[in-house]
Amino acid sequence: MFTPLGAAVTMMLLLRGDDEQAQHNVKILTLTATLATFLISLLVFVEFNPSRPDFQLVEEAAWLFGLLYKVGIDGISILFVLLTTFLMPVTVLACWQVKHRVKEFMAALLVLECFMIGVFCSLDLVLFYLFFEAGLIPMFLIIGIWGGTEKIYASFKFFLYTLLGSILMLIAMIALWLMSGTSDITALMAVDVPSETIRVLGFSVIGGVQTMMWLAFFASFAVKLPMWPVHTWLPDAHVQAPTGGSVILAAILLKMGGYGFLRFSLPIFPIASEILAPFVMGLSVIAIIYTSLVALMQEDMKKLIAYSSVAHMGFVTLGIFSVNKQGIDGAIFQMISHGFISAALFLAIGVIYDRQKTRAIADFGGLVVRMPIYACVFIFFTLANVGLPGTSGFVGEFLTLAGAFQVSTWLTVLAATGVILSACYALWLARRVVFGDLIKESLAEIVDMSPREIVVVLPLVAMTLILGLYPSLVTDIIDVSVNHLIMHITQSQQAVMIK
Amino acid sequence: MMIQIFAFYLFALLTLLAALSVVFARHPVHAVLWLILAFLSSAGLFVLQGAEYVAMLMVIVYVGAVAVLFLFVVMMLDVDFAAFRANTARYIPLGLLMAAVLVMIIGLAVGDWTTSSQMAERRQSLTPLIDENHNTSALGELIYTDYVFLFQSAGLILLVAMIGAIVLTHRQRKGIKRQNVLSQMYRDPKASVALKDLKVSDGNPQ
Amino acid sequence: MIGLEHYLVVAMALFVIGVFGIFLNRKNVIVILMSIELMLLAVNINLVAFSTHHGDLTGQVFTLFVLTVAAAEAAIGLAILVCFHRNRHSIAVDDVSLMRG
Amino acid sequence: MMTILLPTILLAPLFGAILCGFAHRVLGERIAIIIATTILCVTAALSWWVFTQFSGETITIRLFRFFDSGSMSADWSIRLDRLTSIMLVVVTTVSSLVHLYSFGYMHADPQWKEHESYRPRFFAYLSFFTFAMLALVTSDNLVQLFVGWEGVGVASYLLIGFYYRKPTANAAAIKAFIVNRIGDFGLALGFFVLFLMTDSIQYSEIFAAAESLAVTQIDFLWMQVNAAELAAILLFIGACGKSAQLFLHTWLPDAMEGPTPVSALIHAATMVTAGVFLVCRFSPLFEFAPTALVVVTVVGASTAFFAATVGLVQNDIKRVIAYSTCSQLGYMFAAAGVGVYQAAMFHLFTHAFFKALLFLGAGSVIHAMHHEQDMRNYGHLRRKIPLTFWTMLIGTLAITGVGIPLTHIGFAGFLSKDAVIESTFAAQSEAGNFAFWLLISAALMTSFYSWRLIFMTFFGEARGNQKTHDQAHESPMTMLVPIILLAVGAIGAGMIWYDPFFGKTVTEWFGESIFIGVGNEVLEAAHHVPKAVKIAPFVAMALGFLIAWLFYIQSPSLPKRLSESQRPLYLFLLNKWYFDEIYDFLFVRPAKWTGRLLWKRGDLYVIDGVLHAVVLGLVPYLTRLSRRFQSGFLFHYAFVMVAGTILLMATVLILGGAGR
Amino acid sequence: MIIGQDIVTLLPEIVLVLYAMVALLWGVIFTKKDSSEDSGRLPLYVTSLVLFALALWIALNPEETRLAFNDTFTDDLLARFAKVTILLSAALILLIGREFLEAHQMLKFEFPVLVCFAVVGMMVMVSASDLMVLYVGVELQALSLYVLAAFHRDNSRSTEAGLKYFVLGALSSGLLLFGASFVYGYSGTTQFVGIAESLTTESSTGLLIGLIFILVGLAFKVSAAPFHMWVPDVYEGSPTPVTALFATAPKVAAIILLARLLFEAFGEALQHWQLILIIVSVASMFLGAIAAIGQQDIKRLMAYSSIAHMGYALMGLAAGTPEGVQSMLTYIAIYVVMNVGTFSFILLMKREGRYVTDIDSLKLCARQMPTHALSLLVLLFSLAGIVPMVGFFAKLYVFLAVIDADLLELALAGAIASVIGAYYYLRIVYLMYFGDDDGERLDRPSSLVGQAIVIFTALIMVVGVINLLELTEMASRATQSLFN
Repeated sequence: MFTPLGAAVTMMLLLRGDDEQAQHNVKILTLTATLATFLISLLVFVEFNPSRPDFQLVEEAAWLFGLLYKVGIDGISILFVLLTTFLMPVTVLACWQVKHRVKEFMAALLVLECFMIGVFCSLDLVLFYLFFEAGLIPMFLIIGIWGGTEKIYASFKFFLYTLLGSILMLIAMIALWLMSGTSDITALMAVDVPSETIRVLGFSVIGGVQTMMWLAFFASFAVKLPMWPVHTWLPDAHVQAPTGGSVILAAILLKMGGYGFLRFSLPIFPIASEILAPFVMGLSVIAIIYTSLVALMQEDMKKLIAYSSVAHMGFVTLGIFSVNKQGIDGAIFQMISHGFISAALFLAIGVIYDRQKTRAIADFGGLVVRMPIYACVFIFFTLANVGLPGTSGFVGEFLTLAGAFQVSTWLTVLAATGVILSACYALWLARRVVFGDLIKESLAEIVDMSPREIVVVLPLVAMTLILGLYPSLVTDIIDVSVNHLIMHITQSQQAVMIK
Repeated sequence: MMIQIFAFYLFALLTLLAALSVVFARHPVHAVLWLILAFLSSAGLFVLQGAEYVAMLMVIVYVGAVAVLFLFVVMMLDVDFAAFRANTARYIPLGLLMAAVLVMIIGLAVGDWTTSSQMAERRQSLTPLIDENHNTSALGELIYTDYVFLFQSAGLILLVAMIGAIVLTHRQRKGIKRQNVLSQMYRDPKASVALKDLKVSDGNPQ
Repeated sequence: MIGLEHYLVVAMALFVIGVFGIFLNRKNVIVILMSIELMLLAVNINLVAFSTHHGDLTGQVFTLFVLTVAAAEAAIGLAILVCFHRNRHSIAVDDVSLMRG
Repeated sequence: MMTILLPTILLAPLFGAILCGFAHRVLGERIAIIIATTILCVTAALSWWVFTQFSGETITIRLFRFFDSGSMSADWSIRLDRLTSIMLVVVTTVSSLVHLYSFGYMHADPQWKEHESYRPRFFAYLSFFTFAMLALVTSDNLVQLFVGWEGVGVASYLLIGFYYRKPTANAAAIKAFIVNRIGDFGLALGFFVLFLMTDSIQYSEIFAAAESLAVTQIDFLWMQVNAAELAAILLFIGACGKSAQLFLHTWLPDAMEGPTPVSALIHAATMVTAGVFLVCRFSPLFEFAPTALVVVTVVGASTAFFAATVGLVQNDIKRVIAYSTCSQLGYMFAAAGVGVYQAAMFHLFTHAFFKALLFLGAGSVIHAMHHEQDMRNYGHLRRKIPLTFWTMLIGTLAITGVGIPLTHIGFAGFLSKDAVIESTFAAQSEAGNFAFWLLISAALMTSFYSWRLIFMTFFGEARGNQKTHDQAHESPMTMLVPIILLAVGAIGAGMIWYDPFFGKTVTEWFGESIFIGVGNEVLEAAHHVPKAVKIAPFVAMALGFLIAWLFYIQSPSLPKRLSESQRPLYLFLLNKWYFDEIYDFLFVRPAKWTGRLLWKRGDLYVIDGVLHAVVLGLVPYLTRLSRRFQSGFLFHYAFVMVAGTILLMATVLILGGAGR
Repeated sequence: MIIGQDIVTLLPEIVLVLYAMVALLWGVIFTKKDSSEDSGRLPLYVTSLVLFALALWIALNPEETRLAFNDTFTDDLLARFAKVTILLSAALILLIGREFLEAHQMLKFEFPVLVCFAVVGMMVMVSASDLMVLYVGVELQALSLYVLAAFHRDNSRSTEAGLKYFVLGALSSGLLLFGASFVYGYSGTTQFVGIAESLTTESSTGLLIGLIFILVGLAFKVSAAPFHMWVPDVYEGSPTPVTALFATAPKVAAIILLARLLFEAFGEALQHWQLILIIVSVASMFLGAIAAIGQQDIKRLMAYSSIAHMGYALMGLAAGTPEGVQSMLTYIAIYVVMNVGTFSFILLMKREGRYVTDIDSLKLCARQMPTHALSLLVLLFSLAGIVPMVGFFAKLYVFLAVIDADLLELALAGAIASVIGAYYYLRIVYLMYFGDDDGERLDRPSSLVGQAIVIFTALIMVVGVINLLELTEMASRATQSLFN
C-alpha cells in the first residue's frame, strides 16, 4: 500500500529513465516521481490515525527463511517518511545543474529514496537491516562519482565505516532473532531479552545479553548518526559529496541512526538502555562540546556544517536516552528540524559552490552586497541552526535539554554550553561568508539566487518557520506513540526490577 | 619365522635407505635408480604380508612404467643438475624439525593403535578368505564385482592421463612432411594426373 | 614377531622422508615428484599392512587404485614438466617465478 | 475590547516588519517605511490607551496552541497585567519615536553606496524588534518568554551588525549575541529547574508553586541547593546577559557600533531593561529566594558603580551613554534586589525616557557632525544645534537627578533614582548598605560624566576637524520632534507617575503583578528614611557637577594632568577594567585553541589516526606480509601446507578437540 | 554384484563418460591434421548442451536416495544439488570461455573432453560414500584440471600454473591418502557408514589424525587457508576460462564432499573437526580479505576472493548442524552464480583485441559499457555481501546457522573480515565509476553470450532477493537427505 507503491513509482521511473536520452526529461521524470511519492505519503498521512499507538497500514508477506516482509508505520515513522518524501523533490530540484551522468545520478537518488522510506517503514529486523545498509550503495556512488577532489577517500571511509558498524548490528540481529524466534519488530518488543549479569572474557557484564546486543546495535546507529568518536567519516563525506548528496546525507541518512535507537535500542533492550544511558548521554555531551569546538575552527563551510550536524545529533541522543516525554519528543523534533535546516544550509553552500567552485570560508565575504536574497536565506538558516526560538531548531534543542535536565543536571549544563558554542561558530561563519565588505575580486560578478534556487529553499524556510511556531504539528503526531514507547520501557524496566 | 623377521628388516631398511638416497641423491638419474630400489624392496614387504598381487603390480607398474618414465624424462630434458645442489643445506634444519614433529604426531597415532572390537563385523570384503583363495584371484573377484565401478573410474583416470600427456606434449610440427599411408593408398590418379591433349604444333616454336 | 606396528613405522618413516624430500629439493621438480611417489608408497605400505592385519582385502584394492593413480599422476606431472621445460628451458621452478604476491 | 486590542498591539509590528522587509520592492521604499512607522505610532497610541484604561486585573488571551510535550505545554498567549502594560507603553512609545527619528537619521547614511536599499531593512528590523519585545513582555509562559527573549537578541544582533561592511560592527553583533546567549543559557537552565520542580511552564502555576519551591532541595551539579534560590539565580544570570550586568556587560558598549536610533531603542530604553522586567515578573519566585536577592542587589550595585567609573573616561559620546545605561540598569537591579520591584520599574520607566532622549540627542549631534563620535572632536556646538543642546541638557538633568530635595518635584531621574537609593538604604541589610554606598558614589560619577559630556560637546572650543564644525547644522524636524517629545517625558514622567509607582497607591496599582513577600516592608520603610539619606543623592549630584565644571570649563588642562599622574588607574578605567582582554584570554582563545586542538589532534590525529593506523597501516601491512608470503616458490607453498597441517594437528591434539 | 539398479543410479555419469569418449573419437577422427584451425568449436557447444541436458535430467530425477555398488556411491538430493550446480556452471563456463580459447588457439576438441572428465570426477566426488570412491573421484577431477591449467602450453605462466597446481595437488592427495589409510586402518573399513559406526563405539587418536590428514587434503581442494597457496598463482596463470572453472565447479564438489564425509562418516567426531574448520575458515576469510587488497590482477583478486568465500562456506559447515549445511549449500550455490557472472565479465575485458586482466584497465569502463559495468557492480556488491544483493543473504544465512550453533565469535570474525573484504570490491567499483580519465579504455564487449550471462547473473543477484529462487528450499531438502 505504501512503500511498494512509492518504490514502484520510483522504480518504474528508473526503467523509463534509462530509455530517456534527454537529460532534461530524466530530471522532469525524477521530479514527478518524487513529487508523486510525496503525494502518496501525504495520502497515507491522511489515512494515518495518530491516536493509536500501534503500527498502522501494515502490510505483511512471508519472505525468505522465516523472515517477513512487513511494513507499516506508527506516529514516529510517518514523520520520517514524510520528511524523506518532502525533501526528495527539493533535492532533485537542487541537483538540477548536474551535467555529468544525469541519468545515473537521478536513478541513484530514486533508489536511495526507496531504501530510505523502507528503513522507516520496515517492521522486520532483517528487512530493516536490508534497507538500512542498502542505502550505502547509492550514497557511495553519489559521493564517489559526483563528489569532489578527495571523493575516493571520503566515499570509502563512509562506506566501510558504516558497514563495519552495521555488520555488528547484523550479528546481534541474528542472535536476537534466534533467541526470540521472531524477526517481527512488533513481536520483538514483547520479548524479554535476558538481562542477568554474565561474564564475557573475564569481565562481568551488567545487563548481560541485553547489554551485548545493545552495544552491537549501538555500534551501527552510533556510526550512522554519527556520535562522537565515530563521527569522522561525516565531515569527509559531506565535504566531498555533491550538494544533493550532502542534503540527503545530513537530512535523512543521519536520522536513521536516531530512528534506530527509538525503534530498537529502547523498546527491545530497555534494561541495557537504562544501564548504558549515562554512557550515551555522556558521549552525546562530549559530541556536542567537542564538535562545536572543532566546528569553530573549520575553514571549509561544509565541514563546519557537518561538524555542527554531529553536535546537533548529540542533542538527539541526549534526548532519546533521557527516556522521558520531553527528551524523546525533543529528539524526534530535533531530527526533523535538523532535516530541514541542515538540508537548507547545504543547499545554500551548494549555491555559492556552484558559482565559485570553492567552499573555503576564506574565499568568501561580503556576499550580502551582491546577493541580498541569498544572504537573507543564509542568515535565516544560520540562526535556525543556532536554535533561535521561532524556528524549528529551537524547539528540538529546548525539549531535549528539558528532558535531559530531568535526568542529569550536569550533562544538561554541559550540553547547554553547546548551544552557546553553536552560536559562536554559526555566527562567525555568517560573518565571514556573508557579511563584511565585498572586496574579493573573484566575487565581484557573483549573481544572486536564481528563481529555481529560491523555489528549492522556500519550502524549507516555510517548514522551519511553521515547525518553529507551531511545533504541535509534530508533537501531536508522535504523542501517542511516544507515550506508548515510554510506557513500554518503564514497564519492562519495572518488571525486571521486581524480578 | 626368523627368516620373516630378517626379511622384514632387510626390506624395511632397504626401503628407507633407498628413500633417503632418493632425497639426497646428487644426480636425478641416481635418484631414479634409488627410487626403483625403494619400490622393489617395498614390493618385498608386500610379499611378506601376503599381498603378492600388489607386490607384482608394484614391480611392473612402478618399476616398469613410472620409474622408467622418470628416467626417460630426466634423460630427455638434459638439464644441468649440478646447479641444483646449491644452498639447500640452509633448509635442512627446518625440514628436519618439521619431519620430527610429523614423526611425533603420526607416532602418536601409531602408538595409540587399538583394534576395534567390532572390526570383524565391519569387514566389507570377507568373501575371498585369504587362506582359501589365492591373493590375486581374491582381488580379481573383488575388483570385478564390488569395485567394478572404481575399476572403470581408474581406467578413466588413465585415459585422462593419456589425453593430458598428448595434449600437453604432442606437437604438430608445421613444415614437416609426414607419410600418410592412407592418403597415398587412396590417391586417385585422376585427381593428381591430368592428361592434356597438346596440339602438335604447340610445343613448337615454329 | 613382526606386527602391524613395524610396518606402520616403516610407512611413517617413508612418508616423512617424502615430505622432507619436498623441502630439501626445492629446485629440482623431478625429485619433488619422486618424493611424492615415496609418500604414495608409504600409503601403500600402510594400506597393505592394515589389510593384512584386518584380513580384509579392501586395503589391497585401495592400493591398486593408488598405484594406478600414481602412474597417471606421474605421467601427467612429467608431461607438464616437459611443457614447462619447453617454455622456460629449465625445470628450476624457483629461479624465476612469474607469479607471486 | 482588550482581546482584540492586545493581539493587535502584539502582531501589528510584526506585520509592519514583514511588509517593510519583503514588500518594499513592490510598495517602494518610502511607502514601506512610512507604513511601518504609522503602524508603530498607532500601536503606541493603543498602548497608551491600554495603559491608562487598564484596571489591574490580570487578563490572559490565548491565541493558538504552541507547545505540547507531555506536561510541557503552552499556548501562544498574551498576559496583561500592570507590568505588561508599563512595558507596553515603554516599548511602543520609544519604538515609535525611534522609527520617526530614523526617518531623518537614516536618510543619507554614508555607510551605504548610492542606490543601495537599506532603509526598509532597517525599519523592518526595528519593527521586528518591537514585536519580539512585545512578545517577551506579554508572554504568559516560560517558552514564549524565551522566544521573545531570544527574538530581541536576534533583532539586536541584526541591528548592531546593520553596517555589515564594518568588521567592528560584525564583531560587535556577534559579541552581543553570544554574550546574550550565555545569559540565555542561565535562563534556560532556570526554566528547566522550574519545569522540573513544578511540572509546568505557565507563570500562574509556577508562581503558585513558588512557596513550596522554597522548601524543596534539588541536586544541581555537585551540590544540593534550594530550588527557589537556584531557579532565581539562574534566571538572574539570564537577566544579567540581557541587561548587561557585571561580567556579562561587555557587549553593550560594543553594541554602539549599530546606528544610533538602535542604541536608543534597544540598548537604552527597551531590550536591556528586559532583565529588570524578568526579575520583577518573577518577583513571586525571588521573594522566596533571599540569597538570590542578595546576589541581585550586589551585582546590580556593583555594575552601577563599575560602569560609572568606566564612563568617567570614555571619549566616544555613545559609549559614555552606554556605560551610563549599564550603570542605571544596575540601579534598577539593586532596587529589585532589596525587594522594591516597584522602584525598579519606576526607574525603568523614567530611564526609558531620558536615556532614549540622550541617545537620540547624541544621534543628533553625531548627525550634525557627520558621524563623528569622538567627543574630543566636539566642542562649542551650543550655538550650532541649539535645540539638540537644550534637549540634551534636559536629559542630563534627568539622569543626574536634578530636583528639589525632600519634595516630589524634579526631573524624572530625580524621583526614580532617589526612590532606588532610599530603598536600598531602607532595606537595612548588609547588601542594602553596600548597595547604598555604591549607588551614592555612582550617582556622583554619573553626574560627573554626564556633565562632562555636555561640557565637552557643547561648551569650550571647537576641536577636531574645523570643516566639520563649519558644516554642523541642526537636525531635521523628523528627528527633533521625537527628541522633544522624549524631553517632555524626561521632565514629567517622574512627577506624574510618582504615586502609582512609588507613592501612595503603589500596592493597589501594581496589584498582583508584583508579589511582595510577607515581612517585606522595605517599600514602606523607604518612605521613612532619614532626611540625610534623601538629600545624599542630590549632594552627590551637585558635587559631580562641580567637579565636571572644574575640569572642563574652569581648567580644561586638569583632566590631562590628572590622567598622566594617575596613568595606571586611567588606563584601567579606559580599558574598561580589562574585561575584554581577560575574557579573550580566559574564554575566546582557549576555545579556539581547544577547537583547533580537538580538530587537528583529536579528530585528525587520534580518531582518524587510529583508523588510518588500522586501515592504512595494519591492513596494508598484513597485505604486504601476505603478499611476501606468496613468494611464488613451489617449495615454499608446500612448506606452508605441511606446516599448516602440523599446526592444525598440534592444535587439535593439544586442545583435545575442545571445540566446544 | 552388479545389478541394473546400480547402473541406473550411475547413469548420468555413464552417459557423460560415453559422450566424452565419443567426442574424443570424433575429434581424433575428424580433426584435420595439418589445419591450423582449432577443432573444438562444435564439441564445445555440444558438450555444453550435454551438460545442460544432464543437469536437467538430474534435476528432474525423483526425490529419493539411491545407493549403488555396495553403498559406496550415494545418489541423494545433496549429490543432485551439487551435480546440477556443477554441470550448469561447467556448461556456462564452456560457453563464455569459447571466445577466449579461440583467440589463443586453444580450442582443441580435447578441452571440452577434459572438462567432461573433470565433471565426471566431481560428480563422483559428491556422491562418494567410500574413501576409495572419494579418492578416485578427486583424482579424476584433479588430473583433468592439472592438464587444463597447463592447457595453454606455449605460455610459460600457464605451464607454471599447471606445474604448481600439480605438485601441490599431488602433495595434498598424498596427505589425503595417508589420512585415508589411517582411517581405514583404525576403523577397518573405507565406507562412511562403517567409519561412523566405529566412531560410535570408540574414537582413537589414529582416526583423528587420519581425519585431519583427509581434511587437509580436501581443504586444499576448496582452497582454504593455509592450504591456499596455490590458488592465486594458478588462477592467475591458467587460461581465464579454466580459472573460471576452478573457481566454481571443483569448489562445489570439494566442499560437498567434505560435508558428506564429515557428517556421514565423522558425525560423531564433531567436536574435533569443528575446531579445525573454525580455524581454517577464520584464516581463509581474513587472508582472503587482506591479501586481495594489494592485487592488481583481477584473476588473482578473484582467487583471494574465492579463498575468503570458501571461508564463509566452511563457516557454515563448522556450525555442525543441519542448518549449517543448508546455509553452506545456499552459500556455495550463490557463490557459483556470482563467480560465473564475474568471470564472464572478466572474459569480456579486452583492450585492442587482446584479453587483459589488470584491474587498472577497468578504469572508467562505466562510460564504455554502462550496462555491464552496472552488472559487475551488482555482482561485486553481491560478492562483498552487501545488501540488498543475494550475496548478503548467503552470508546472512551462514551467520544465522553459525550463531544458532553458539559460535558467535566465529560470526563476528566473519563479519569483520567481510568489512575488510568489501574494500577491494569497492576498489573495482571505484575504478569503474570514479577513476581518473586517463589510460586506454577497454574495447566494447564482443561476446554475446558473455554479455548475456553477466547481465543475467546480475539480475539474479537483485531479483533473487525476493525468494532466493527457492534455493533455500532445495538446500534444505538436500540437507535432509544428508541427515535423513
